[in-house]
Amino acid sequence: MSLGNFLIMRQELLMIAVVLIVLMAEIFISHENRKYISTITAVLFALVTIAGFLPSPSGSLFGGMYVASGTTAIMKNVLNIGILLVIIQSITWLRKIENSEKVSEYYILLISTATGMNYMISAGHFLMFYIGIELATIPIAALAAFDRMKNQSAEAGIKLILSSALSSGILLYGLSMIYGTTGSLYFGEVARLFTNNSLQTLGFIFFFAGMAFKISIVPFHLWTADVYEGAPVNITSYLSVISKGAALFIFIIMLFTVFPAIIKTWQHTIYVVSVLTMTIGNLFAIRQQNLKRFLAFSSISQAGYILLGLIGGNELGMASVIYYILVYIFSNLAAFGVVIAISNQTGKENMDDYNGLYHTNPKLSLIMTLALFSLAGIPPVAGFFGKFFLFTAAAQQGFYLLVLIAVLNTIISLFYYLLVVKAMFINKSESPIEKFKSDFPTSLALGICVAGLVVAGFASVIFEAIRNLSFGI
Amino acid sequence: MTANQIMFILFALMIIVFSILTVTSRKILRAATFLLFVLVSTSGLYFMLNYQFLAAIQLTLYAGGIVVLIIFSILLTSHINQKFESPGLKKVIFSALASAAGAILAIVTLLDYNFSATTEAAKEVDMNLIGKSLLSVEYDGYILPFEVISILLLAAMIGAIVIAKKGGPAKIQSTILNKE
Amino acid sequence: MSTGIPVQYFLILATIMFFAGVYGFLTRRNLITILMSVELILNSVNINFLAFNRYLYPHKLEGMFFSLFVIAVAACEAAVAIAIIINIYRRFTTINVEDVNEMKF
Amino acid sequence: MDILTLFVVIPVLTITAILFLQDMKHVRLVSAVGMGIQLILAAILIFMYLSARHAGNTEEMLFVKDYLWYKSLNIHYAVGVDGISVAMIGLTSIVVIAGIFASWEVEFLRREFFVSLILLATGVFGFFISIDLFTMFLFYELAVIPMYLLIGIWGTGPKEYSAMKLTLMLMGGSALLLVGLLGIYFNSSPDGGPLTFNILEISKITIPMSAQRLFFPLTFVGFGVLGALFPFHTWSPDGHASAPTAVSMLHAGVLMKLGGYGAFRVAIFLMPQAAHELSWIFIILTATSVVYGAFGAIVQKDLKYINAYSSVSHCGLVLFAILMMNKTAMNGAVIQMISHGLMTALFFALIGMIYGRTHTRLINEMGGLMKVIPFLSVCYVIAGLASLGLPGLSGFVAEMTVFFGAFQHPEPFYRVVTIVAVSSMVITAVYILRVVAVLLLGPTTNDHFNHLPDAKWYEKISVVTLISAVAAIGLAPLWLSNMIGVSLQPIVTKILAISPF
Repeated sequence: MSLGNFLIMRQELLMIAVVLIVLMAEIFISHENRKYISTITAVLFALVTIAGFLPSPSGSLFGGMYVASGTTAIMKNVLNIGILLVIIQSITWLRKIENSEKVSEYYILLISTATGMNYMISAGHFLMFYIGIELATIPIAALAAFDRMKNQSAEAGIKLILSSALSSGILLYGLSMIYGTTGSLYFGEVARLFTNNSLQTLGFIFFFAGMAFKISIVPFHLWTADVYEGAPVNITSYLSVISKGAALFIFIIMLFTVFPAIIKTWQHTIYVVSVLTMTIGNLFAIRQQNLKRFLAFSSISQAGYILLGLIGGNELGMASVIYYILVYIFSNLAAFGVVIAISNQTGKENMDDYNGLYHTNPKLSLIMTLALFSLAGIPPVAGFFGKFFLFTAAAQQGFYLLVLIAVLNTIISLFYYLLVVKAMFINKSESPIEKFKSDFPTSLALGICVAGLVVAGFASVIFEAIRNLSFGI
Repeated sequence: MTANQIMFILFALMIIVFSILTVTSRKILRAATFLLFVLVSTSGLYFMLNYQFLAAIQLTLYAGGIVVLIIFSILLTSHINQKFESPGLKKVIFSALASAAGAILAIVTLLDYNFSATTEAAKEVDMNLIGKSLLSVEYDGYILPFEVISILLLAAMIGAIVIAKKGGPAKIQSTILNKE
Repeated sequence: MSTGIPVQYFLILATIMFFAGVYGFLTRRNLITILMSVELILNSVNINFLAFNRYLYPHKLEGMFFSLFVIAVAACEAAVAIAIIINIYRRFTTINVEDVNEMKF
Repeated sequence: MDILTLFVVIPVLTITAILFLQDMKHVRLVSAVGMGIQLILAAILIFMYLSARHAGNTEEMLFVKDYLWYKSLNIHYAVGVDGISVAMIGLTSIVVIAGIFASWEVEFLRREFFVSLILLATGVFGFFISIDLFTMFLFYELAVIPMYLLIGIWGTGPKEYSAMKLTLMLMGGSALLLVGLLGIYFNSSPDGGPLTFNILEISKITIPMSAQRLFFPLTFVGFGVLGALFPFHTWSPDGHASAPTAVSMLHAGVLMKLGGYGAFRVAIFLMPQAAHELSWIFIILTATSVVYGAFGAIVQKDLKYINAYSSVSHCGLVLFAILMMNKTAMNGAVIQMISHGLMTALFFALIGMIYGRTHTRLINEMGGLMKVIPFLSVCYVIAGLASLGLPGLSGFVAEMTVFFGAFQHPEPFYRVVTIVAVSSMVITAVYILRVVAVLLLGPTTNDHFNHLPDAKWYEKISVVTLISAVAAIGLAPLWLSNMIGVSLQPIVTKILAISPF
C-alpha cells in the first residue's frame, strides 16, 4: 500500500479536510469574519464536488475494506451535487440571528454525514458499511434537533435517533446471523458463501427490515412524517433526498453484489413493499396541509417507485436508480427550495398560504410547478425520463402488473401535486404571500435545480454515462 | 455439571431476568440498575468466551460509561420515586405477542441450523494481536474503521454540544416563549 | 473457557435479550427507557458476534472487532440521544413520549 | 433541420418569443404569426407530400429522419409522415390558428394563456410526426398537461373539478398506455435482435400472440380514453363544458383525435391479430359510445354539453370504424377524424362567440338570434348541417364511408352493430335541428339580445377558415381520400394477411 493508493479515497479525504478547515475556521476566525464561513464552506465543497468528476482509479484498499469503482464514483458524485445544493440553500437560513452562533457546527455535522455516506457506499466490509451508515445518521439527528427554539425540532431529533438506533440494532442482528453462517463480513466472501438456507434468509430479512427503516419503506415509515415536519426545512430536504438516496445506493449495491443468491426472495419482498410504500405514501400525502409533511409523504411514495428499479436486479435497474435519484435530487430540492425560500421570508408552510402565489411570485411558482411535474413524471422535465427508465427496468423482468400499479400510483400523486399547482395558480387569496426577492444563494440553488431538471432529461449523455459506469459493479 | 456450565447458567439467568425487568420495571432508576446488571453479566459471558479485552471494554465503557450517563440524565430529568403509568393493555399484549413470535421464530431457525466450525487453527487473542489487527492495513486489518469512527466521535461530540449548550439568542427567545 | 456449552445456548440467550429490547422499545413511553431498550438490543447483537467468533471462526477476529465498534457507536448514539433528551426536558419539562407527541398523523 | 422537426421547433420558438415580450398587447399577434407560419408550413408539407407521391415515391413514410437519442435503450427521435399524419397535421394547424383568433380577447393572464395553448399544440404536432413510440408517448403527455391549467384558470363553471377530472382520467389512460408500450418494446424483437420503439420496424415483425392479448387492450383503452371510449368518456362533457372556447376547440378538434390516431397507428397496426380477435368487445363499447353520445346530446340543454356529447358520439364512430379493419371503413375513420375536428372546432368557436354575447349557454334562454347576429347564426347552421351529415359538407362524406365500410364486414354481428350505430345519424339530426330551431329562429326571448353586435374581424377569420375547410372536404373529398388511401394500403395489407375477408 503506497501513498498513491490514497488517490482512490481522495473524495473522503477531501471531505474530512473540509470538516477540519471549518473546525479551524470556527476556532481561529474573528467574530466579525464569521459570516464568511458559509461562503468558504460552499466554495470548498463545490471544489470537492468538481474533484469527484475527475477520472479516478478504481480498486480496493485496506485489504478490501474500501472499494472504489465507476459505480461508486458516480453515486458519490450524484450525492455530492445534492449536498452542495443543500449547503447553498442553507446559507440564508443560517444568516438568521438565532442560528448565527452555530454556523460552522452546522456545516461540520452536514459534511461529516456526507463523509459517512461516501464511506458507506464504498464499503467492502460490513463493518465499514455499519460505521458509514451511523456516521451518516447520528450527526443528522443532531441537526434535526438543531432548532433549539422549537419543541418540534427536538422531538424530531429524538425520534430520528431512537428509530435509527432501533433499525441499526435490527440490521446488526441480521448481520450477526449472516456472519455466523458464512464466517466472514467481507462482501465478496459473504456473497460466495451465501446460499438459500433458512437462517441466512432470516438474517437477510432482519437486514432488509433495518434498511427499510433507513429508506422509510412501509411498514417502517412511521417515524418519517414527524421527523420531517419537526426538523428545520433544510434538514428535512436533506433527509428526504440525500440520506434516502445514499441508503438506496448502498442497498442496491448490496442486493446486487452480496445477496444475488437469494434474488427470488428479495424480488418478492420488494414487490410487496414497493406496492405498499407507494400506495400508503400517496394516501397519506393527499391528506397533508403542511407542505413539508406533504413533501415528506410524497418522498415515501417516491421511494416506492425507486424500488421498481431495484427489483430488476440488472444493470438497467442500477443505472435507472442512479439516474432517478439524480433527477429526484433536482426535483425535490427545487420544491424544498421554494418552500425554504417562502418559509424563511414569511414563516408560512401551509398549502392555503400558497393560494394565489403565482400573482405575486411568478418565478417561484413556476419553479415549484416544474419540480412537482418532475416528481409526478410529466414531460418535458427530467422526472418523466427517470420514471420511464425505472418502469422499463421493472418491465424488462416481466413485472408488468407492478409497473401498472406504479403508474396508477403516479396518477394519484399527480392529483395531489396538482392541488399545489391549483393553490398557486387558480385559488384566490385575500392575503397572498407578498412579493419578495430571493437573495443570491437561494436563486443560485434554485437555478441549478431548474437547469438540472431541464437538461438531465434531454441530454441523453447523462443517462448513458451512468449506464456505462454502472455496468461494472 | 462443570463449573463452566454452572457459571453460564448463572449469567444466563441473570441476563434473562434482568433484561425483562429492565423493560418492564415501572421505576426508572430501578430499570437503569437492572440494565447495569445485564451489562455486567454480559461482560462475564465475554470472560467465559475468553475475550478479556472486550469484557474490560464492556465493563468500563458500557457499564461504567453509558449506564452512568443514563443514570445521570435520569437524576437530572426525573423524580426518582415517580412511577410510570403502565402502558395500555392492548399495546402490551400486542408487543408481547409480536416479540414472543419473533423470538420463537428466530430460536427455531437457529436450532434448526447445523453450524459447522472452521478447521483452521484458532488465534490466541492477546493484546498484541488486537493492537496489530487494529492498525493493520492488510486483509483482516481494521485501521480504516478505526480512523472513520474517530470522525464519528468528533461529530457526535460536536452534535451533543450544539444541542445541549445553553445561551445565545435561544435563551432570550425561550423566556419570551415562557411568558406566552 | 467455555467448553461444555453448545453455541446455540448463547444464541438463544441473545435472542431473548434482543426481543426483550424490542418489546421495551414498543411499550415504553419514557425516552430514557426507550434508549435503554436499544442498548439491550445492541448488547444482544454483541453476544451473537462473539459467540460465533469464538465457536465457529476463531481463526479471525472479525466478530470481536465488530462488537468493539458496535460498543463505540452505541456510546456516540447514547451521547447524542441524551443531549437531545435533556434539551427536550428543558423545553417540555417531561420526557414521556406521549407528552412529547405534539405532531399527529 | 428537416421539415417535420420544424413543426415542433416553431411553436417552441413562438413560446420563447412570447416569454420575452415586454408588451402584453403583442402576445396574441406573435402567437398568430407563429401559428400562421405553422399553417403555411403545413400547406407546404401537404404539397411536398403530394408531389413526392406523384413522383412515384411509394415508401410507407416520407421525410423520415432518425436521430439516436438514448443509445442503450435504443430510443430514437424519429419522425416521418404518411398521408394520414399529413392530413392530421393540416387539420391541427387550421384548428390552432382558428383557436388563436377565437381567443383574441382573453384578458386575464394573456401571456400564460397563449403559452399554454401553444404548448398544447406543440404536443399535438409532435405526436403526429413521431414514428418512435417513446417520443410519441412523450408528446402525448405533453399535450395533455397544459389542459389542466387552461381549464383550471380560464375555464367557467365547476372548472377546477372538471380540470382535475379530465387530467386524471387522461393520465390514467396514459398509464395503461405506458404499460402497453413497454410490453410492445420488450416483445419487439422475438428473434433476439435489439429491442426497438420504432413503429416501422415493429410493424415488420409479429408480436407473439400471448403478448398481444395482454397489450392490445391496454394500448387500445389507453388511447381510447382520449378518444372518449365508453365508459371512459366522462371527462369529456365536463371538460369541454368548463373549458374556454379555444381550448374546447383544440381539445375536441385535435386532442381527441390523438386517441383515434394512436389506437389506429399503434394498437391496430402493431397488433392486428389481437385486434381481430378482441375487436368484438371494443366494437360493442364504441357502438355504445356512438349511440349513448347521441342520446346524451338530446337531453342536454347547455350548448357546450350538447356538443360535447355529440363529440363522444362522433369520436366513438372513429374508433368503431377503425375496429372494422377494412380499407373503406378505415378511410372513413380518418376522414371522420378530420371532418369532426373541423366541424366541432367550428361549433365550439361559435358557441364561445354566442356565449360571449348572450352570457348564457342554455338553449331555452335564447331565441331569435338569426335576426340579431346573422353572420354567426348562418355559420352555426352550416356547422349543424355538416354535423348531421348533409351531402356537400364534410360530415356526409365521412359518415357514409364509415358505414359503407362497416357494412362490408362479412360477419352478421358486425352488420347488426353497424345498423345500430347508423341510428345515431337520425338522432343527431334531431338534436341539431332542435337547437337550430330554438336558438336561431323563433322569437327573441330577451330584450337585451336585440342589441348584440355581430362577429368582429378576428372572429370572422376564425370561423371562415374552418368553414372553408369543411366545405372543401365536402365538395372535393376525393383528393383527401386518395391521399389517405395510398397510405392505408400497407396497413390494410398487413391486416388482411391475417384476417381474410
